[in-house]
Amino acid sequence: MENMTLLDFARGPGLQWALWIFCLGVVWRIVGAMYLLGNKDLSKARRTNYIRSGLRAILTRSTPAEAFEEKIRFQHISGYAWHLALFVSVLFFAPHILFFESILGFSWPHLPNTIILFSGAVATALLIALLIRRATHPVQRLISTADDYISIAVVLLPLITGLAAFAHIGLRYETMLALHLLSVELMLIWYPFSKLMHAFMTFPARYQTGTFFGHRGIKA
Amino acid sequence: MRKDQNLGEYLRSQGVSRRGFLKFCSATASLMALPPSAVAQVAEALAAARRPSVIWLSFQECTGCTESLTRSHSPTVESLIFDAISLDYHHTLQAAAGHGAEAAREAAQEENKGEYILVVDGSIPVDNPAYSTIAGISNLDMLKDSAKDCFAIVSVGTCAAFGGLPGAAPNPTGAVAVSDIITDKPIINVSGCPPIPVVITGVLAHFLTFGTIPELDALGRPTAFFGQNIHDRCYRRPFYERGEFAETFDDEGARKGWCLYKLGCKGPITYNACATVKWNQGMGFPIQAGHGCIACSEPRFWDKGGFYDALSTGDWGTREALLGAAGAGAALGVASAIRARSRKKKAMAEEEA
Amino acid sequence: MNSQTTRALEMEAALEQIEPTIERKGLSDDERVERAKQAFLRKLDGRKAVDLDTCIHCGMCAEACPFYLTTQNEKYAPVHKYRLLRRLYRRRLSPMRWLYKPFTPDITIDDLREWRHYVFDACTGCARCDMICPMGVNVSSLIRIVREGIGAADLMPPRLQRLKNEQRDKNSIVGVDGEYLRNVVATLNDQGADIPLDKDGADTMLLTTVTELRLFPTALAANAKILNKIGANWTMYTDAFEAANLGYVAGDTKALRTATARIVEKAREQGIKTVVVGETGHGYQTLRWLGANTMGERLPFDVYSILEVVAQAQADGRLELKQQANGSSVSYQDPCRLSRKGGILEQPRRILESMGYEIRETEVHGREDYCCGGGCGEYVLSTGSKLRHKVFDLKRHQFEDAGADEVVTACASCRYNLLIGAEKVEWDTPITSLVETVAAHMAD
Amino acid sequence: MSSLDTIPVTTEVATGNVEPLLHEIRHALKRLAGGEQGTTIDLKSLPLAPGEEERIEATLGTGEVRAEVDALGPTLIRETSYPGVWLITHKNADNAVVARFIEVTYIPELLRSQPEDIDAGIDRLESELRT
Repeated sequence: MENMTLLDFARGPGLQWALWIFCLGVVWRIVGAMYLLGNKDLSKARRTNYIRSGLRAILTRSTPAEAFEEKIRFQHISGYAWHLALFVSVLFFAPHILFFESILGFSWPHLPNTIILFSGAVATALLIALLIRRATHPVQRLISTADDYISIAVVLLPLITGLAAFAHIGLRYETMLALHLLSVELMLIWYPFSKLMHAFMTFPARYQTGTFFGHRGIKA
Repeated sequence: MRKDQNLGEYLRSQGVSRRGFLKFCSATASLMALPPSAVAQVAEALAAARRPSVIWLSFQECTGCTESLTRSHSPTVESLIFDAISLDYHHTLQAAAGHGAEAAREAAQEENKGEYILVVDGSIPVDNPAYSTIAGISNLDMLKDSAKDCFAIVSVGTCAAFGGLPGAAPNPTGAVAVSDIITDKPIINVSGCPPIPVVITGVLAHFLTFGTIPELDALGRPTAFFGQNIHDRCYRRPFYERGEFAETFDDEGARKGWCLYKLGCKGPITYNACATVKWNQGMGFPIQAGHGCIACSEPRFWDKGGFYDALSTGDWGTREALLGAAGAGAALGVASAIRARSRKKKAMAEEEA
Repeated sequence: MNSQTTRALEMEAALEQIEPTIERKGLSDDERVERAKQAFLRKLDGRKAVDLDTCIHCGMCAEACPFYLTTQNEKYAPVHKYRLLRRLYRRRLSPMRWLYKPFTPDITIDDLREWRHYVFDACTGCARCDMICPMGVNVSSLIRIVREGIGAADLMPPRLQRLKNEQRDKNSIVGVDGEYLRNVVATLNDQGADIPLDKDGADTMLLTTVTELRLFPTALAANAKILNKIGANWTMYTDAFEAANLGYVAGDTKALRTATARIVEKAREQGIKTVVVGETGHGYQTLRWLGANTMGERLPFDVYSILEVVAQAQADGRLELKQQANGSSVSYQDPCRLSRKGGILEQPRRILESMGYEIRETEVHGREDYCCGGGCGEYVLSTGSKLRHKVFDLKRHQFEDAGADEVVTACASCRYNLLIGAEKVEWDTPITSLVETVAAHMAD
Repeated sequence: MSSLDTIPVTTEVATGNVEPLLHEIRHALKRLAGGEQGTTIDLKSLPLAPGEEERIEATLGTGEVRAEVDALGPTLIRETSYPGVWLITHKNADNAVVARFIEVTYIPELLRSQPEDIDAGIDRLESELRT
């Protein structure tokens, strides 16, 4: 289309392509990994209530066992705070809800913008703190890959452009809005190929670990 | 007003006192969104101003722009602006008709060569110029002819400025904006559907006062009026900040005058002066009346999704397309896994061997 | 110094005698790398794929690993230990391999040699990392595959290589063979034990370990006493008595299979219905949990640890224990492959309580217990000895804080490792065996 | 307006512009008192919510001087309860407001007789006397 502005692109073709790639990639990755199928465990089970064991692990891994709590307190709390702040900003900002509603067909109540602004700022600060930790903590520095850093950057961008658009900092509003949308689209495209997939993989991983140990009679 | 008179002399001859002139200057400065400190400057310039010739061409338009202007404020200070210009051709307003009218236009063009201001409302069909003609002259030809010797062009309304409704998809007439045809003259876009009348007169007042082109934004609009977006100057902005939104047009929020973002208000991306200059003699503007802004002063606003779709929504395509993508993903996943498993089986076989 | 410690030091000396051979010649570097990759491919499945795709590199697993905790060496982080496997997955199996491959370095022979240190010297497969992972990744199973890959490349530590070859080829470990068993049993029977050897018509067979036979024959006698007391129709076979599986330890899946097959075939041939495994962690694991998978079919018998046998007999009323302990206190050392990876957590504690002991749990215990530091072959590796002693120190502090009169365990490897560790720092809290304690408390 | 009043739309909104405006007036008064020039504020240039202009007026109150200039329609000039602060409302011949200003000054310029008008007045008076 002629005369298409950045915002038009971000709201139209950009969004569509990003969503297509996102859907395609996420399903591809999940199916491609799971369809490798498991080597069946032939040993005699001590406990056969697999579903219970699996669901249990999904729940219990949400908090560390007491024995570990002290050693990983910072990551535990900051990890929770980061995700919570992120979800509050993403899921309870009125314009975002309208966006989701246009796709999902239903909506939910929103929170006042001051809370959104606060949580957005907190999320940004925490992610930067976690980035610093990743770059400086010996273990995390060693095990980090380009994926880890790029993923942080790709998630930081929507946060920063979103906050800037909200606070009317930087470029004109429609440009910031376009950049915000484009950064979200970048994240959607990056998503299936990166560690961001953990959002889809965590519960299955916990579940299978729960069943693995449940088979042996251990509550994992 | 005689052609050899300047405006100061003309007003005095009409019995307007210096007080009245100063009042006129204050109102004109306010009209042009100039700071009150500029009144003295305006007064000096206006007193010496010469009466410019204005030729007004109407192409593919609905006459809404002219209506906006003429119905706005019955005799007001702005009307003086019109008294102060020589509107030599305006086929809706002029008394002359037929050949006489066209002759008047040609005469004015000849007489004021290089000095007259060309005002255009409406878009120009280029697919087939015969879609819109005046006196047998196609809009395209008339525009080219009249633009040739003008000082500057004022594109009044979104049609003339950006193509507007005739240019909306699927654009059956191939309508284009003035700026798509004329590229060698200064063009001032006074967009809006219709534009705020005061903004039209404000731009003319600027010519009258300073004889220059006002400062323009990237879309050719005077920054004095189009410099800030509706959202930033909207009196309902505090509701937005607090996250208080009307959900429907008749709910409690709507009654309390809450923000109309959720009802599709395009204020945040719309640059115009409605929120401050307002309409109907300052009585209000659409948002004040309870309806969201539809971005009528922005290019292609007709084609940017529904007026009632919130700004944050996008055109995400169809459910089928997304399901299709997911299906393709599943197929790729299965194919990928089958290939991977054959590698694994090969490794297994090698161990046995 | 008591006789057990003396014998433990002798065994340590005997292990030191094993020629620290250099890597076996014959395989080219490329062949080794290819073999390792093939081994990785064989073990990677959907579960492992989900695990590898889920890991977010948070590094929390390091905080569970006794080797990292005692050294603060970031290279001992469990997530780092399976890095080679991740690389192979991303290059060869991942659904996104077409994208990852150009950005993922291939595995080299130097990598395999470097990772050998991480997965053999600095990992006992204790699976503590499995318990901390917030994403639910089964970390230890991934590290295990790296060990098998290095094993397949024949790059395991030379001493383990020799030992597993000895077991595979000669059915003996450090010279402990059927003949050795016969001699030990003869001595024990002379002392009043009643251990039937190669008896026909038994339905239960008992497995012991090289460690038990060389260091703790009293534990074997205790096993016999328990089985006789509950009236089991049992025996031991001189050609299939070894529960230890050096193929498992060395990461050689073929040797693992050979050793497992010996037991399975013998049991099938003799019509055995129940296999009882004495005090050993990895011996129990290789048969109970890995046995069927190694053989590719369900086992024709049930596998129990002697702890399960005792607990079950107590519950059935076939075995009564005297409450003689009079409130003296013990700390129980959870062998990782019995407790965390074996599911035997409550039984030992119930048994100890039934004898009147006061259990003083260490700060972390049960499912989260620290490894003794010597599991999975660690204790035979001189290359890992420094690390092993550091981990022992961690354990010792745990025991000291708990302040019990003695430490009880149910794995000969734990026991050996704790004894050696205690000797080096002259720590004098008694380290005893659970079955021996049970035997001592049996009503006549 | 009775029919319009029945439409149940109310806004309890404040743009937050009233307070700063009053501060601006205060600063302008101080400058004036300190010997500096006067200040004029165009009320149209501020986004104000319905009712806010009235609130500003009410806050400023009514002072001692009221004047009406009849030139191109009426112009109402009123000193507020704060001396030196003037409210000027320009209307056109139809009585519609065309501009509103707050002027901080000793006396609004529009109230002074203008030299040009005085000249014209002299001319007129002289021609009157001549006849």
